Amino acid sequence: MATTSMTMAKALNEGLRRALEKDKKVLLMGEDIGKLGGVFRITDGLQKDFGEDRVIDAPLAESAIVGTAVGLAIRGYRTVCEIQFDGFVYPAFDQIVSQVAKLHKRSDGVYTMGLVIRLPFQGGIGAIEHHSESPEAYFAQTAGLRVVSCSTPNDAYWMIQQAVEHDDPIIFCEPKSRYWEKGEVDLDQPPHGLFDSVVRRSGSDVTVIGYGSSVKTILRAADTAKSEGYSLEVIDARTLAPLDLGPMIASVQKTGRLVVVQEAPNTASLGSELIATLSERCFYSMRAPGLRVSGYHVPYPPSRIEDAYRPSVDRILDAVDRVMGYES
Amino acid sequence: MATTSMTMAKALNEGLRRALEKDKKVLLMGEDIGKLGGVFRITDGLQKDFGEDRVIDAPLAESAIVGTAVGLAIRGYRTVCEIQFDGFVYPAFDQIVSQVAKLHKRSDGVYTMGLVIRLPFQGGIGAIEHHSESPEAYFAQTAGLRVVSCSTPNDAYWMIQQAVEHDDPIIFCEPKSRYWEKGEVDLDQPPHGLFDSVVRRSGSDVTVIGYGSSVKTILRAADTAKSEGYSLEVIDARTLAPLDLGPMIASVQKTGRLVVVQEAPNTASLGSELIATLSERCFYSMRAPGLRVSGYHVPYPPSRIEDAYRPSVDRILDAVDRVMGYES
Amino acid sequence: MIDEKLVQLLTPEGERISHPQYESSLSGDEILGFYRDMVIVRRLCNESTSLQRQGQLALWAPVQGQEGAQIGAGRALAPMDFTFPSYREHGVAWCRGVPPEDMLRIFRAVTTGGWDPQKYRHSVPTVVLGNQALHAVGYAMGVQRDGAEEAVMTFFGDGASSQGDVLESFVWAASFNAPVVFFCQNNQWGISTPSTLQSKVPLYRRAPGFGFPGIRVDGNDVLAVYEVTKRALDNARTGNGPTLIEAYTYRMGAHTTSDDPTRYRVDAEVEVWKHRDPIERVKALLAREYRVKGSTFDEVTAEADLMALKLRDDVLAMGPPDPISMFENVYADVHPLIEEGRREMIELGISGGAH
Amino acid sequence: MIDEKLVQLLTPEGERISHPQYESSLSGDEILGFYRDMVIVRRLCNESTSLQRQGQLALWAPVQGQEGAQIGAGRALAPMDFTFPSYREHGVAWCRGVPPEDMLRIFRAVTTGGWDPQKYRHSVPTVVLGNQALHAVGYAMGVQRDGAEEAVMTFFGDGASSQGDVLESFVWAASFNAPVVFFCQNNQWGISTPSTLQSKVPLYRRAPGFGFPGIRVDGNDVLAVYEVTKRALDNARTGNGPTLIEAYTYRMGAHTTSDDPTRYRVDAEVEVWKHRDPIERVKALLAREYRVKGSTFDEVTAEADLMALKLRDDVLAMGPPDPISMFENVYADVHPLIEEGRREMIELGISGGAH
Ligand SMILES: Cc1ncc(C[n+]2csc(CCOP(=O)(O)OP(=O)(O)O)c2C)c(N)n1
Ligand SMILES: Cc1ncc(C[n+]2csc(CCOP(=O)(O)OP(=O)(O)O)c2C)c(N)n1
Ligand SMILES: [Mg+2]
Ligand SMILES: [Mg+2]
Repeated sequence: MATTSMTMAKALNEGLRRALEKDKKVLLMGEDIGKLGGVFRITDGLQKDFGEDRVIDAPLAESAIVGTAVGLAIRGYRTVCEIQFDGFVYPAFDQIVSQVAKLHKRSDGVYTMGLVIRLPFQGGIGAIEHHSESPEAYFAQTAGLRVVSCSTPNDAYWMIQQAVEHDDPIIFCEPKSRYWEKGEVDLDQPPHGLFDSVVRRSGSDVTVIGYGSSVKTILRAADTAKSEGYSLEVIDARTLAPLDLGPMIASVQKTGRLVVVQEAPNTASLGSELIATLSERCFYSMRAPGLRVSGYHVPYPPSRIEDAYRPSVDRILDAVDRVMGYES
Repeated sequence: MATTSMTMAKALNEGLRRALEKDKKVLLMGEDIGKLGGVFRITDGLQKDFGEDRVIDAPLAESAIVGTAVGLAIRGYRTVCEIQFDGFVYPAFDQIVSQVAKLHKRSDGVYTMGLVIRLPFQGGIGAIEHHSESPEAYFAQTAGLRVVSCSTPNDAYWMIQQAVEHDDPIIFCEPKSRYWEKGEVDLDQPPHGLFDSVVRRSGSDVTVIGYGSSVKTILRAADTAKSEGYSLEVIDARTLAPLDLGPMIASVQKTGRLVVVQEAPNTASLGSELIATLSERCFYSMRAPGLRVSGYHVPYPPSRIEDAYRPSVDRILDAVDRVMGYES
Repeated sequence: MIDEKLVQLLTPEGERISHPQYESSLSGDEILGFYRDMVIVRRLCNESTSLQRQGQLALWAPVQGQEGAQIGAGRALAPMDFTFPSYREHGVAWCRGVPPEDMLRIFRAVTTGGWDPQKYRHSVPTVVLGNQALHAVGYAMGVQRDGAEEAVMTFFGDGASSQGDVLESFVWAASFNAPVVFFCQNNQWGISTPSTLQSKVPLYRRAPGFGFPGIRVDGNDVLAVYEVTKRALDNARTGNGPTLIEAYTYRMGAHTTSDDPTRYRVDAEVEVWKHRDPIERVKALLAREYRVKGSTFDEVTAEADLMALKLRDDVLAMGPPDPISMFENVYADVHPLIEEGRREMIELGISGGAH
Repeated sequence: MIDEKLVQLLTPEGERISHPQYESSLSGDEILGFYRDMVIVRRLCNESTSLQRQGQLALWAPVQGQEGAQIGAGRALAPMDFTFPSYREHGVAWCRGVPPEDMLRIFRAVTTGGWDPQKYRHSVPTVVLGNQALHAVGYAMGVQRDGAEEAVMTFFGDGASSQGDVLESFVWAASFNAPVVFFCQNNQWGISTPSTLQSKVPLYRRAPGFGFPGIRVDGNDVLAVYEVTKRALDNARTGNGPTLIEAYTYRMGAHTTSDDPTRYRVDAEVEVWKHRDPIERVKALLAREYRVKGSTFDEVTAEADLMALKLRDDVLAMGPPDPISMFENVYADVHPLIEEGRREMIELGISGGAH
């Protein structure tokens, strides 16, 4: 296994490069993705190497980015749309919900909606408003879509390629606060399937599930918890829709305790979904109610106080304490 | 208590009429709401009586309907926007999520976003695609919004007036399949606050929560269940965001069993939210996992088979059987 | 009301008039073919309306009055061109070869689509106003990348012209010089909303502001529509970019069978437009200029009646699908929630699970 | 590149030129006032850029090069008019009386707004491209209903002009003849995207297709911008409907302090535009035509420096808000999830809960 160390941003860039190399029908489209390489430089150098016809600088209109990607899909192309920031995906919401999610069905399977919508999501980079949102549940709810999120450079490298190759439309959520963190990338083979959840750390007391930027925070919490005598099992959901319940059920059946961590607010979130579903599947094992550690029910705050909004090690440990506090 | 019998459509019409009479700053805006009275005739006769300046026929663009209502709110008007069908609210999603939900906060409380977005929602009327959706969870998730749903003419008459008077933006979900059903309306005083859940029928075995069109289906299920020896407590959620947990917690603590009924698919739905939250609040009382009876995870089907998609009495009873089947 | 710039080659009375830029290239046989198309499409529309009245369709969206616009546009297409309709383009669908019974599936509420869009090179209906305009531009960008000499055409109404998606599609088509033709049927109404609320100036004038030509054609003059569309498609195919065609026409029927137009428009208006009927004027031309006989017209009518009979049979034979079909083609790949739903439906006995 | 229809009253060299429709109505004192405004706004911009470099601001969006457009537009407003900006309208905010330190709050990341929009009749910043254009039209519809003689103006960029919301706002403004002025600063760039990708033809030409006038003005000529805007606002106030003004200008700095323009544009282009600096040409005019002395210019500079000093102090004094403030003003009325969040934050010791 030959691995190379690179940042998540670079891993995505390399993954996209391979996708472009492998299949001539793959296109990238988005605002400022050409010469600038995107505001996060994820597409750096790709227009230079693959041309303006394959790495397309878009006029500034998200509905059009997604809507034309639909037309390109009908023509047999696979477009990876970059939405510049999470908060700018909403102008495209109609095209995503009414068309991207439904055209495979409406055409009786004739159209393949093999497109990827890349969303740099979650907060933590000190940005201004609309640049730190967690809209994943809007998409997870929507039948016809799939939603995934990477948390490591290796996953980023492989998942973006797997997503491009997949025939269903995929909302690809990238934890922008982790773009610049390095990790080992195996250039030879993917660590997991695109729709697999992964146990990042085994433990016996509490199952803690998260995704995207939260995974690292949870792992840190697990370190601290260990020193306090609690053993956390950490699961990186990776696929948010569909959920890969297998490893989660196995874990909760073992630990009997569940905490879900997410930056999105609680209401009707992935966290709600995981707790509702796992409470059902693991009813007799649950020694405490599943708890969520989430963003608060407020618009994402100004970034000077975002740390108080985002799930922290402390808040995760507090939830762990609470589930451990239930009599069983 | 002087009551009059009328349909929900008429009750909404009368409620809007009273809102227009009471406050000159109240406006209605939407597609075809003038001479036509809206495709469901909810605004029938109102343009004639209040003029084109107050009952505004809109060009066909939902983002503009909501976006201009925001501007009108800043100017001190209270606009009731009619979205013609649930499936046509998505072009306005950006304005709703990025502006309607956030401008009160962004302006430090200076702007009051007292607007109402009326959504005829849920299915059951034999319509073509995009006319039968249940998008309520998208809005319930969004901090800054409130979401309510009426299930009777009396509620419709009062809730629409309460919503118009309220200073926060409200997504007002109307179960279109119940528009033509009659009920008694008390023209003198409101039965409940806008943000109250209501126990529609008391029972002791299972708490069944629903809203909108599902309430009547649940009540019918409760009748059948009774003959089978099960006593269902039926709660009409009415307010979907925020949830009014009080009556629900009391009920689940009593029954120990919970079923939530909704037309939306399961994933990250109001049903997920209710089960996650009530499982937490009533952990020691739960004798079975909370179950959801929902639409399936597919685009709303062609209406000839919609009955197989929407929660039916049978499916509700099946869930009741299942929660009753747990050992406790 | 009618712009002087309206391209017209045939008066409402069926007399030819000349136009500085366009002249009809059609033979008598071709014009007779268009006549036949229009008669059949109108018959299809009438039959569907009665099927709806008899409870056999959930809904119908009449096309009556717009046959000239749709046949003129539809017949101007080359086989390899691709079209993106809204929900009222029965005439265009007819030209593309979509079987009439397939057009009615959506209205019988047994599907959300109805035909194989790749086979007929005519996309599935789009109900959300304007969404399809962006699909057309995207598809056209694909055509460019393939180096193909094909054109793309998309249809939308005067009402839909106010939607952001349609307007963004103008921006994109201009930016990428996409081989696309925007065919706007200004039928004066969007349900109850008059087209004058969507724009105070003729809609075709929007195009130059985005950087491509707009043209208004008498939508009830099938000869003119054909020529104008043909040239626009040629321009698209040869790298000369997009065109907006505004076909000025009239929705003679209700918006759909659920609509009640008496609430918002006067009979007199409909009467005026009856005199501009797209079928009558071609018939007059054929009779006078090409000496087409009554018996030939009768044959066309008979053919249309036959089509209607078959259509009726086909529709009545369309039973509701097995409910379990709702789980098909939601995803291209396996999906646990689909499996779960399928299982539940079989367990509940709602479906035998044959699918 | 520059359209011949560009309204200009002052050459880049500061020489007056005449225009058939517009002439400057400004006195020397007023022009000096504009000069002062521009110098102060540029100073504000430079100070903010250094504050950002020193880690005192999270971000800054420079306005350098666009002072002529913004001061010309801002000073044309009447006190009761209402304005809806995007995120770069520091010059307009200045004219509306927004205190400089309030403009910087959002960039210090201590708020998502920054000032009282009703007090200054200048709305809070809008970051989502184009959303504000619809707010402006809605507000203008309110003005109409109040029978008030007020105008509304909204600001957006060449990039935002491609967004559906901006284009729908044109439809609506025309439909309702709303008293609104669309002020588009075409600064040639939307981050790295050249304005030529948004439109192959000058942006002002979009307006006539929607049914109202569009006009292009030299955005670096504060005299011309003032006159053009004043007339457009007058038209709005007197029931003559909307106008689209395209102020042709240039973003001399980076898009924001996070941007690296060397990746996508050449220095030579910036150099060309330095010769069209909006401040220099007014200074030349004042010196030559009004004999304004060097000492007067120095006074203005000194005033700007003073403002900058105070601004720096004010910014440094802006501490992070108490985290619990995130629960304020989310809803106008009590909300259980807000109470719950507040409680949790206090229990966790993240906030003392003083708020
Ligand atoms: C986004 C959206 N909003 C509302 C509707 C409801 N609706 C269906 S047809 C229609 C009128 C459309 O008018 P026009 O575009 O002129 O087309 P026509 O029906 O006249 O062919 C409306 C408002 C819709 N389908 N989509
Ligand atoms: C809907 C949306 N998409 C993307 C962005 C990200 N973004 C911020 S500014 C900008 C460029 C805008 O260019 P322009 O409208 O010309 O304004 P300028 O920055 O030049 O003043 C982009 C793409 C955004 N703010 N909103
Ligand atoms: Mg129409
Ligand atoms: Mg710009």
